Amino acid sequence: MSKKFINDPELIVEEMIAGYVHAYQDRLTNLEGSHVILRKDQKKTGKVSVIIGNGSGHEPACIGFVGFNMLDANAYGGMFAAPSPDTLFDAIESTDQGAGICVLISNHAGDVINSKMAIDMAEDDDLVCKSVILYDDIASAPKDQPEERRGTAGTLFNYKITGSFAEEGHDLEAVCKMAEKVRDNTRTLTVATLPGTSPITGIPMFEIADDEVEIGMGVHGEAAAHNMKMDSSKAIAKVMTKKLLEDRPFVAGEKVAVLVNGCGQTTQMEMLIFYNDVREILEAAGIEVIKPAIGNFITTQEMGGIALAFCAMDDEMQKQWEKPTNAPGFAW
Amino acid sequence: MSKKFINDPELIVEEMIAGYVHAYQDRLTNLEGSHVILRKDQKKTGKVSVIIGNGSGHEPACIGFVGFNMLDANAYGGMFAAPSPDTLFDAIESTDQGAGICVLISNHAGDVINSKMAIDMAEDDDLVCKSVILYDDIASAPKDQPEERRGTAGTLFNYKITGSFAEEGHDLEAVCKMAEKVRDNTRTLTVATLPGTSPITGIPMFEIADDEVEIGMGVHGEAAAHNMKMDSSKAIAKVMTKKLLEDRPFVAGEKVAVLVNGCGQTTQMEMLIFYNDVREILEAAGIEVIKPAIGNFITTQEMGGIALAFCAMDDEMQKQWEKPTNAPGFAW
Amino acid sequence: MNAKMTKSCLLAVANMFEEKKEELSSYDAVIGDGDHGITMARGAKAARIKLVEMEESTCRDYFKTYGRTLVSTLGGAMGPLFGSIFLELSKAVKGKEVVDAKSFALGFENAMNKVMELGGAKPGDKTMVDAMATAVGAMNEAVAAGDSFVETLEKGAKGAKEGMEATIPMIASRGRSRYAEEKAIGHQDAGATSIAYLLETLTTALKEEISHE
Amino acid sequence: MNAKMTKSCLLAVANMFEEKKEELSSYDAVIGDGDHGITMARGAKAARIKLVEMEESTCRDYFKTYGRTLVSTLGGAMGPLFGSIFLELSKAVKGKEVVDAKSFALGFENAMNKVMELGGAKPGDKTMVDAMATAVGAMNEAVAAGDSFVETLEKGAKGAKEGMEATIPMIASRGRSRYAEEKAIGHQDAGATSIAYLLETLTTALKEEISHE
Ligand SMILES: Nc1ncnc2c1ncn2[C@@H]1O[C@H](COP(=O)(O)OP(=O)(O)O)[C@@H](O)[C@H]1O
Ligand SMILES: Nc1ncnc2c1ncn2[C@@H]1O[C@H](COP(=O)(O)OP(=O)(O)O)[C@@H](O)[C@H]1O
Ligand SMILES: [Mg+2]
Ligand SMILES: [Mg+2]
Ligand SMILES: [Mg+2]
Ligand SMILES: [Mg+2]
Repeated sequence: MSKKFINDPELIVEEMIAGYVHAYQDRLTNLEGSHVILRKDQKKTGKVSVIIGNGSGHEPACIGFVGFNMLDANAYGGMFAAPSPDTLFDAIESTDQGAGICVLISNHAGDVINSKMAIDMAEDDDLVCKSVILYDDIASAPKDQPEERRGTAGTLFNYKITGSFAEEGHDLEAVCKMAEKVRDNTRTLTVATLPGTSPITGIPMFEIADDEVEIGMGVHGEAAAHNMKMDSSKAIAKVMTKKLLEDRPFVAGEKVAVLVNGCGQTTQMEMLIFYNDVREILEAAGIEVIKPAIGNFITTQEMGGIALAFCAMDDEMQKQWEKPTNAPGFAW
Repeated sequence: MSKKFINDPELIVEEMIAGYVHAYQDRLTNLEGSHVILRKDQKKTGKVSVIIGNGSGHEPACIGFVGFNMLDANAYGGMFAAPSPDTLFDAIESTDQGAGICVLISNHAGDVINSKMAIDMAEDDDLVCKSVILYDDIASAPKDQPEERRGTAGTLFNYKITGSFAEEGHDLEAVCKMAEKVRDNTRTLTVATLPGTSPITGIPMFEIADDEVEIGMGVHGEAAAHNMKMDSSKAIAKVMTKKLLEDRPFVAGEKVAVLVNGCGQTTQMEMLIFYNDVREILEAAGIEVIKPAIGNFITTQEMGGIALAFCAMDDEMQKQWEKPTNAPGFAW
Repeated sequence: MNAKMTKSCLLAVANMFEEKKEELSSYDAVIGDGDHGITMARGAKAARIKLVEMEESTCRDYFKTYGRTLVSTLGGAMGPLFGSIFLELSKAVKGKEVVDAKSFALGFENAMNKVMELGGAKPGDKTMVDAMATAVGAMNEAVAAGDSFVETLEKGAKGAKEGMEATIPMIASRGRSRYAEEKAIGHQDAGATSIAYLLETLTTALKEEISHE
Repeated sequence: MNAKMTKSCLLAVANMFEEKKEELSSYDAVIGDGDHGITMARGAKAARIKLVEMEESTCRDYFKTYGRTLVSTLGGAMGPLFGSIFLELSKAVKGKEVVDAKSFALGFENAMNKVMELGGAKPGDKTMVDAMATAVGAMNEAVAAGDSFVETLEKGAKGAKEGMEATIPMIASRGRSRYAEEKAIGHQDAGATSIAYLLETLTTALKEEISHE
């Protein structure tokens, strides 16, 4: 028996959203009759809106990233399932402020397919949309096939930076260019120690030996191709950092923001120790380590593990990254 | 083998703090040579400072609650062990801004004893200190012995409200009165589903049957006196809410803020569903449900469970509660 | 297969997916995220309710309803991919009173192309496309040989089963299981299994319908 | 017990607590948070290092160093509570060349009172106070009967052990185990066990020292 605080598995998303919208009613609302979280402070004054759709079960992502200086809307789907084209269309239509809509798509088959269909529908209704497909996970394809890589925790950099940038009033083309720039400078790798439990089936989402960790785990508990023996934080930080640095590559003299994203049950204590190990390695490599994000942002239920992401930034990106936001899942 | 991201168990706190202070160097620092997290924006202009000491292992609590409109300092101890009198004395001395120091003490033997000794030392040095012992956990003693109750997650209301209130420049007596008022209007009850693992011993901190939950669990995994069968979120919300409402009691017409505090591995998804169930019960009881706090704030490593706390507020308390803060563990 | 029979056969498909919930999930569990059966059952339930509510209608509309319902209620990859099968079948029987071997085989081939276009998978990638491709091959042969609709469906089901079995030794290149790399070898693909069950169920349901005539 | 012997005996105590780390934690695990042995070992290690570093000194200073180190490095409840035992013993032997039965018994009684004052526990609350109380009773009787220091310590150790065993059937009213309510019945209190081991170790270490004289 799974010990989750839920009622009917079929009502998980509905009840979660009811709680969420009540809790943040000062700033957010749910679009009547659809599955879209919206900001209450939308200006309707020619601002490009930045939206994303995603499956539920990763909370606070992505309902938690809607807010000032972040996303304009999140179209949420069922548990781990991308929202349908209709839902995404609703998000596009309802956030249209006359300056076009930048649709960020985290690269997973469901997200890509449904978004494509939604954008077709929107264009048919004369809405001006552009989509940017986000990929950051170096475990899912070789570096010469970036579009085959999936979107994982590093997409957070995009939600924040592109969202803050759009808030300044840039046009659609500039906003999409920023999203591409952030994507191209971001790399992520995830290590899992313990499976999360599916709230629908009540069973663990994968199996893993008692003394092993999986390197390259996906955000839905997709099996990773490689295991390593559990080791110290420092040792794991070393393996992961090396792979990430080599991939882009990130080099001495660059400014890099680190994301230490807990997958669900990994403690803040561990994330801080791990962050400390990572930033020592980066500093030793001559990299300037700027303001990091450390916490459970994009989770896979109560999975144990850490997604480590780096984003190399120029001054403009850093400015947007560091701006405050009132998005409930990322307020800082 | 415990699968925590740590290095040497003896260096957990030190390395965690190194990571923390690096991550939030824009606003926080560690007092040289001691175990105290301090704000960088301290004004030294006659503001009463509000501080607390606590054992480590509950992150983001309480290092995460130091910031503008919240605490002035946190004296941190070893894993689940209150800081020594010397450490608390350092926190008192270093935050003295000439208007006195309000020392909040979460009611646990270690915290109380060490704080008492520290305050003796401080008074000996002509520092003006007042302590307020915080208790909120209704499971730990009957309601006619409130001082026998321990301090648990509901103390968060105090850190925020008393912290914001002090920021306005009130004198020591007024600040301590506010802390007592918040305490007297707060009640908490914790339900645990799964044990956390001690990062020191590597073993689970308690045992619990596969189909049971413990009602009344402490923040260090202290065994609870009562079990019940695992049930739906609604059913557990009903049991807990009833006990909390009756204890103070909270009655129709009052304004109440709800805290749904995850103990470590409980997902945001579950917390939001549980919050939705609780607020429905409160609303049905004629209570006005104001801005809640929902998240992993005061954890017991990766323990599964929820601490549910209510705080009845007047307009002044609500104003302070809702003010923004930049404390990394509670930014909103 | 007239309109009434189409409705009955689609209801049989919906019932089958609701029944196979656990089994289909188990194939997805090893190398995917373990929810395939749940997804298919959820879609089937929604489609069943819609079908039952419908006034007497055409073959085209029954297929279309099943497909649209999958697209709008399922989301994920399965919503559009599996939904497309029914939408393409619907297009292929536009203006027809009955579904025959030729229109069904053509619709199913179009569906396979649509799935490949939307999802980017080709045969050999260890997805539902593998079962679709062998089914399409078998049905086209049957149509060319002038087989009846039941015979064509039966051969399509057999072909799908072969395609499904052929996924066992494959490494996946599409879908979540591709991240498992070598670990995927030895496991049958969940989506391909659903295709095989879909055609098998249509065959038996149609035989049943015919025997009741 | 002269200064040199005091230092040796305290080092024996530190070694014992480092060795009993797991055992003492296990008593705390069932009804507390399972760290008592770790805490005592950590304090013992810090105290041992301090003691070893010390120049030749007085009985009072050796006790004081052990006590101060516990207070400042342990924190928690044990820092001040266990630390107070050594600090009170230190006060009781102020200005004395050797520790005798009377000063030790008095210091230990003062320590018990200090622990009760700081922690709010009384005998019967299932804490270290239970073992201290029976030890104090036994030592005071021994002093009244004119027993030697070794005999007094021995009786104290025996008394402590009885007090420790008496905690088994108790419900706790202080310390973390009190929240376990009825569940605490049947388990021996960890802190009381530490008191028993403390006095037992002092006894054997002192006998050893005397035999070497
Ligand atoms: N891009 C794709 N193209 C074709 N089929 C796919 C693709 N991605 C996944 N599939 C099929 O979907 C099946 C998994 O379906 P399901 O578990 O319901 O969806 P999800 O992978 O979103 O959890 C796989 O077994 C595979 O046959
Ligand atoms: N208030 C108190 N007064 C006296 N002894 C106490 C008190 N609280 C705890 N103890 C003793 O401390 C022991 C537990 O010590 P330890 O596990 O090291 O500390 P903690 O409870 O902080 O984890 C208990 O077994 C009990 O004997
Ligand atoms: Mg899925
Ligand atoms: Mg402890
Ligand atoms: Mg799946
Ligand atoms: Mg303990």
